[in-house]
Amino acid sequence: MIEFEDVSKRFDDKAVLAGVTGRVEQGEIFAVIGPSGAGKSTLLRLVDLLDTPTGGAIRIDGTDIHADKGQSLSIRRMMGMVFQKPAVFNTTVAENIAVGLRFRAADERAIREKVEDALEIVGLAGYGERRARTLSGGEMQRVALARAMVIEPEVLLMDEPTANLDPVSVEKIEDLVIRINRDLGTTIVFSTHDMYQGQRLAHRIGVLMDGAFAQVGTPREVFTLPASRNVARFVGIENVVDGVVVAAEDGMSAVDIGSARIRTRSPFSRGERVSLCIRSEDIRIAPAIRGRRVFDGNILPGTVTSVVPRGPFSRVTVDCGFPLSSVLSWKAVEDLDLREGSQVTASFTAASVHVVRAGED
Amino acid sequence: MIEFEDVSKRFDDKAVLAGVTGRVEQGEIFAVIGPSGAGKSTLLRLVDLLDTPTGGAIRIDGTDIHADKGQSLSIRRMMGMVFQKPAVFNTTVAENIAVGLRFRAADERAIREKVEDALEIVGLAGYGERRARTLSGGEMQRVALARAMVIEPEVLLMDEPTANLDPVSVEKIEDLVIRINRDLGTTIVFSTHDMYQGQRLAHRIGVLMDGAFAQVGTPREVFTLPASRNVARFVGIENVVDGVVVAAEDGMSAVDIGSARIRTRSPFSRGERVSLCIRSEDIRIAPAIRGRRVFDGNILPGTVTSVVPRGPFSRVTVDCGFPLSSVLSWKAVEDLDLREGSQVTASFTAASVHVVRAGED
Amino acid sequence: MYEIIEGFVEAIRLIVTLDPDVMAIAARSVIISLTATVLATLFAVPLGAAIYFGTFRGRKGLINLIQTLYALPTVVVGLLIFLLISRVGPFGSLRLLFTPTAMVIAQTVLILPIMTGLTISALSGVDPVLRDTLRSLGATRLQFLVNIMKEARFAILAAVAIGFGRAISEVGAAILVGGNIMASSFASSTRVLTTAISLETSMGNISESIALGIVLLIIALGVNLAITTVQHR
Amino acid sequence: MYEIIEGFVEAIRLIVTLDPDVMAIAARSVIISLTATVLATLFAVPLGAAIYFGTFRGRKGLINLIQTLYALPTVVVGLLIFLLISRVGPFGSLRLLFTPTAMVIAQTVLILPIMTGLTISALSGVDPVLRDTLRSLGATRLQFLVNIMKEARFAILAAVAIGFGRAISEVGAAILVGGNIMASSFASSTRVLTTAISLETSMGNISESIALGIVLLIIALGVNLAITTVQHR
Amino acid sequence: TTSDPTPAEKQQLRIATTTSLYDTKLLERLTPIFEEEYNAEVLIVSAGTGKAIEYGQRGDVDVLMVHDRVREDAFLADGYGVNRRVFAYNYFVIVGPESDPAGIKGMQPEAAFTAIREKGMAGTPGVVFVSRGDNSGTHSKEKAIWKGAGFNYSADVQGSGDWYQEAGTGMGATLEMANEKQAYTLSDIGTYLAYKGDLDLVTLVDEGDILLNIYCAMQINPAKYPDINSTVAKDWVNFMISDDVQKEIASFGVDQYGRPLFYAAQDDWEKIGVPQAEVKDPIA
Ligand SMILES: Nc1ncnc2c1ncn2[C@@H]1O[C@H](COP(=O)(O)OP(=O)(O)OP(=O)(O)O)[C@@H](O)[C@H]1O
Ligand SMILES: Nc1ncnc2c1ncn2[C@@H]1O[C@H](COP(=O)(O)OP(=O)(O)OP(=O)(O)O)[C@@H](O)[C@H]1O
Ligand SMILES: [Mg+2]
Ligand SMILES: [Mg+2]
Repeated sequence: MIEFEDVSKRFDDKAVLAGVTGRVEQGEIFAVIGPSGAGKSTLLRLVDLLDTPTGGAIRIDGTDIHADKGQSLSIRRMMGMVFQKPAVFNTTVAENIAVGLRFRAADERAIREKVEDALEIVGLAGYGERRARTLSGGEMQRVALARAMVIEPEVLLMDEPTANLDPVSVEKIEDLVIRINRDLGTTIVFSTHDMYQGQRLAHRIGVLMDGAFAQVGTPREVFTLPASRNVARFVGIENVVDGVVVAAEDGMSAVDIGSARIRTRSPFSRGERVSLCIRSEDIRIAPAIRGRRVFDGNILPGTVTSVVPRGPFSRVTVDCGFPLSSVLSWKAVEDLDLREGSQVTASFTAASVHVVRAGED
Repeated sequence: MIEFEDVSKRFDDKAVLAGVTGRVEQGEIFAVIGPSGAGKSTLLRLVDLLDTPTGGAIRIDGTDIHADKGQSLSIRRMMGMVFQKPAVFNTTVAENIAVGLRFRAADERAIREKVEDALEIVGLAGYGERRARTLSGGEMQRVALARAMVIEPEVLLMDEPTANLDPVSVEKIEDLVIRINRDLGTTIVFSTHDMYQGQRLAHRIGVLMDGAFAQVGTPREVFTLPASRNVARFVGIENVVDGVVVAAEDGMSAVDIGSARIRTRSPFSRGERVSLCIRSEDIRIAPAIRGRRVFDGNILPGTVTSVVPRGPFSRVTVDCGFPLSSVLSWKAVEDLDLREGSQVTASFTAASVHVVRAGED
Repeated sequence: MYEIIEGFVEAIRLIVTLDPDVMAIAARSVIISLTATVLATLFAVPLGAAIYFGTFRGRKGLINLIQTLYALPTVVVGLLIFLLISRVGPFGSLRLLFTPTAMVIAQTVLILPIMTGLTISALSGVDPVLRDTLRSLGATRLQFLVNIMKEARFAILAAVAIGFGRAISEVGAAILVGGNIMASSFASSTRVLTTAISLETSMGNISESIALGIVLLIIALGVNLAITTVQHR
Repeated sequence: MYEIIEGFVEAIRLIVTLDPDVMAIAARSVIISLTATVLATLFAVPLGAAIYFGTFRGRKGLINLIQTLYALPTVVVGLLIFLLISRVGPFGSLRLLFTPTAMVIAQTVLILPIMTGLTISALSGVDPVLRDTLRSLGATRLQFLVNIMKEARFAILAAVAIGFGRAISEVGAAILVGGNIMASSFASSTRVLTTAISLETSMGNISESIALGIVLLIIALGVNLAITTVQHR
Repeated sequence: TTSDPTPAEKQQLRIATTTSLYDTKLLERLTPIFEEEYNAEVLIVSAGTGKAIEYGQRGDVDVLMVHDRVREDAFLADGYGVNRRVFAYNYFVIVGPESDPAGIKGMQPEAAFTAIREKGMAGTPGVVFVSRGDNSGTHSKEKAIWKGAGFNYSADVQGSGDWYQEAGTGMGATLEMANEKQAYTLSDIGTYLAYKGDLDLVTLVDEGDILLNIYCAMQINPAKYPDINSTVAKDWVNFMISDDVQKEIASFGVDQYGRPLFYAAQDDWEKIGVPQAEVKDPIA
């Protein structure tokens, strides 16, 4: 449906996008994630015809949307957009939401009904007559959302739509997005800095880095099989270690990381420089054992250097010659009596190590 | 250090704050969490003297800060604030950050150095000469942060300081906040809708709901022992079930929730109406067993109704007469071969049920 | 100094007695200046929008030109219009000279630059995100403009107030193309408050001048209150 | 119509030959109007800020009054100043009447309302978050104002441009308190471009009037280019 | 010889007049009478002599009323005007401070001017002459007096020192200025009388042929502008020299100033040196 072909965008002499290529399918929810300043907003603005690419083309159903200015309006009317820093018109909340419907000459009664529904849905029932300018940050964002949704666009673009919302509101909005996509078949492209939101909502995720998609794939692919060291870091894989393949056979290889040798599954051959990505939840922590045990994987002795609460879990960092982070429930931390200085072993299977070529990015 | 005494604030005829009472200690990091529109921004603005309370008093080191207009400047100069929707002056990034220092007549050289350092710290090294107006959402937020930090205030107020940032930047900023608090002894009050951020950073958390603090406590207290049903919901306890105490003895009680009886530890006596809060990570899921087993806790048969990925985990919802959510690693979900319709048992200990009086809020 | 007090007294007298001459002159002032303001608004607002949102070559130069025309002396405007509509001028056959219509034209031309310039300022005061929001909601060009105007209504109405103030207070053009005629019929007369003030002044009737000035300001106050009411809606 | 062309030719002639009379008159225009504009700015900007940020009773009424004074006819301003400084007026002993100083005073008074009003508009265009940011950064009242002004500089300089335009183009007050005197010494003369234009017009010298009008606009263009340059810094 | 007595539509008559005549309000007295009698509407535009003549030259008015014989002659000679009729006259006056630092009281105008210039050039304190400096009829008269006194105006008078200042404004403003500076000036009698109450200036010279001020009305040439309103224009000019109006003129201003502002021209054609036809003969 939406095709990016080598899209680039420069501001003055700063290249923000440089060769974005990818495709969003009809009816898909597509998340654009990437570090602050990566160009997520810029990309969405290009799709919404609010800016013109410096190079390349964006096609919707085959038409280059920037080619024919005469078509801009009809293309734009297919789309709705929620801006990152939403602004409201200096009128009532209801009037704000009605704007797009008025542009489409909807009748007064339909407008009133749709606006009421939308207010209800975004959790602002009864706010209709409030002056929009006095809303709180989160309330404004919800108004912006309602405003874009009531026009029932074919493509909904959302630039960090829940950045100012609390988890309860976020959940409501996410449910709504899923419902819109499912019930109306709306194609949804949104940017987020909340990777888990990307994962919760998106059918596919594009990781925007250094001006291009570093990886496009299903949430599972992106989160478990990041395409590069940077993507791995960005999607929250806390343990990324560089090393050299010293032995490779039957898809199994040993990687020398300096302080240890790690067994992995990887297609790389001897001598190649690689990065190992190990999710912290794949690392098991056990009390230090005397002697060695046979184990089909990696088992490394070390000292706990920190125990930090993280939501319902704790993050335990172990120094095994290199730092290794693991996530444990609070209960496990208590049971194992883990604290700074505890002697432990950290273990993980060869299969849980994802290997990427080093310096790919 | 900062004392809130029955602070209230009305806008026109809308009461936003109504009786906020609490205390932030010197050198403390205090998080204000609460739903969108709860009044977090309003509270911070009152502390920064940007608005006047309708009732009550805010005291810093014993002085009512709103009492003497003549003191406003010196009180304000103790504080720095980062706004929720930060705005930048129409000049360079460096000049934006320097503003507060210029107000304090710092010398040109010191300004240059501090600004350079601050840019480095917030990850915008080299952005000094950029026009601030063209920054991305996250970049602007970091500039606002740097601007408030360079003046090294005694109290740093931050209104959702990382709402527009990606996790990598968030982590950097959080580290920075912790460092400022530790190294300079700065008292920090921030609002956030990211409860985990509250937990990661704050020594204590105040949960703002319905115009007042519904609970103030350490992150652990707030997350494991929420004071009310609403707080429980808000801090992400997914399972909150209402019932009536039908038996109570030795601190143990049985609660009838309609479809089942739940064994809990609680101080409530027979006949009292209570809400049970059970964290989803405390719920274990096992294959359905035939017959019954003795178990010091609760064991409920049920049917899986959904399996939804959530970050590195999956959320499994089981219908046991009432819906019960549990969090499992992807691996566990695969091992147990969980899918919609699977017959399972859900179990949790009596100790993992936190009981609050129903309808307290 | 006593002339000022006398002027006040006289102004009150003129108003409470509804002095028919003064009423006619005041009415003419209001009609002519309001018409000119409305006309100028109808030209200036779209023109300002076209310039503000336009991307043509020479845009900056045009804005500078408009700013420069703020300094257009009323006499020069009067002269130019005079040359165009005097009997030997290109529009002489319309016989517009010394008519209220000519005054409306001259005042419209006079306030056009300032109203266009202020429209441009008003538009640039609108949050760019709102502009993008309108576009993204699929506004046609007209809908876009109407909504931006609504958003900028405060500043645009301020521009209208300034335009009206300039129109009703100017005298150079009014006297040149109107001629300050006091005829026996209302429609043929071209005496307005400012030209009457000039005349009284030239005859040394200072208190009468001040009285008329006060009448003028009272009218302006009324118009401004009306504008403020719309502004705050 | 040929007078317009003739006017252009004459304007060019006056400029290239540096006609000493015209140069003196033009210089006087610039000096008087610029001085008035600077003075008015010095009053209007703090006044506008005080009104905008003030919370006193009658604030709304005051703003309405200021808007009303946009319509203050130049002749009335001239008369009021005239009454104050004429020999029998309260400031008569200063012997200011028919001096360039008197013209500066009159023009300052004339453009004060519009510049104050536009300052208020300019300030209300500044993002409220920036105002809060300045306060929260511990700005003193002065630092606050200076920085808000800096932020509103575009609109404030636009107000300056409008004020200057109005000052240099007005004639009613200039002629009443200045007297359009052409004396042999530069300092005792009070003839400026607009009064000269009036004079030429009253003598029926239309092309000369237009030529002087063009000279005036060229000066205004220069001043505006200077203002634009500052605006975009 | 008059217009149709029952016209369906009122005719409009446009008159350009000099300010000094208009400001006396003489025309205000006369127009209602004319309008009544001729079923016409009179539109009067008052302007400086130069501008009034310009209006005439362009055919923007039907009748011109001025007081500058030299320029009138040129105007007629160029074919813009026809049928000039003189309807009133009075005298210019030289006014100045009571102290009369140049000592001109009672002198002939030419001698008075010579004295003012001499004292002024010599820098005698308080000797200043304010000129209209606007090419008006009054200014023309002033120049004529300078010429009569033997001076070359542009070389010997204009810009010759701070004693001679050009006001470049109307008569009223010039009087105000002269009053402010306690200076001498030349004024028409009407404006001077109108302003007298506000002024400290006194009449110092009011006799001398050269001070004669003659007001005329003339028709704009219909041959130049065929669609001009020549019938009513004719009526107006004839009206001005009619007996009734002449009487009216001779008494105008007596009630207000205790003396008339004008003398009727009807019988004084010899005294003021104009052809009899110009005061007596109605236009055919
Ligand atoms: N008009 C502009 N002129 C110059 N640079 C710009 C302009 N707009 C954006 N940029 C720059 O382009 C880069 C990408 O901006 P963009 O807003 O697309 O980032 P983003 O990925 O949305 O970031 P964030 O997560 O912080 O919102 C930023 O470095 C920004 O400073
Ligand atoms: N000036 C005002 N006039 C009227 N209502 C206001 C004003 N400012 C805030 N409010 C209302 O007060 C409530 C609290 O606003 P506030 O901005 O403090 O909320 P918040 O907790 O910061 O919310 P969020 O998380 O969405 O930023 C909101 O419902 C808001 O609409
Ligand atoms: Mg962005
Ligand atoms: Mg907020």
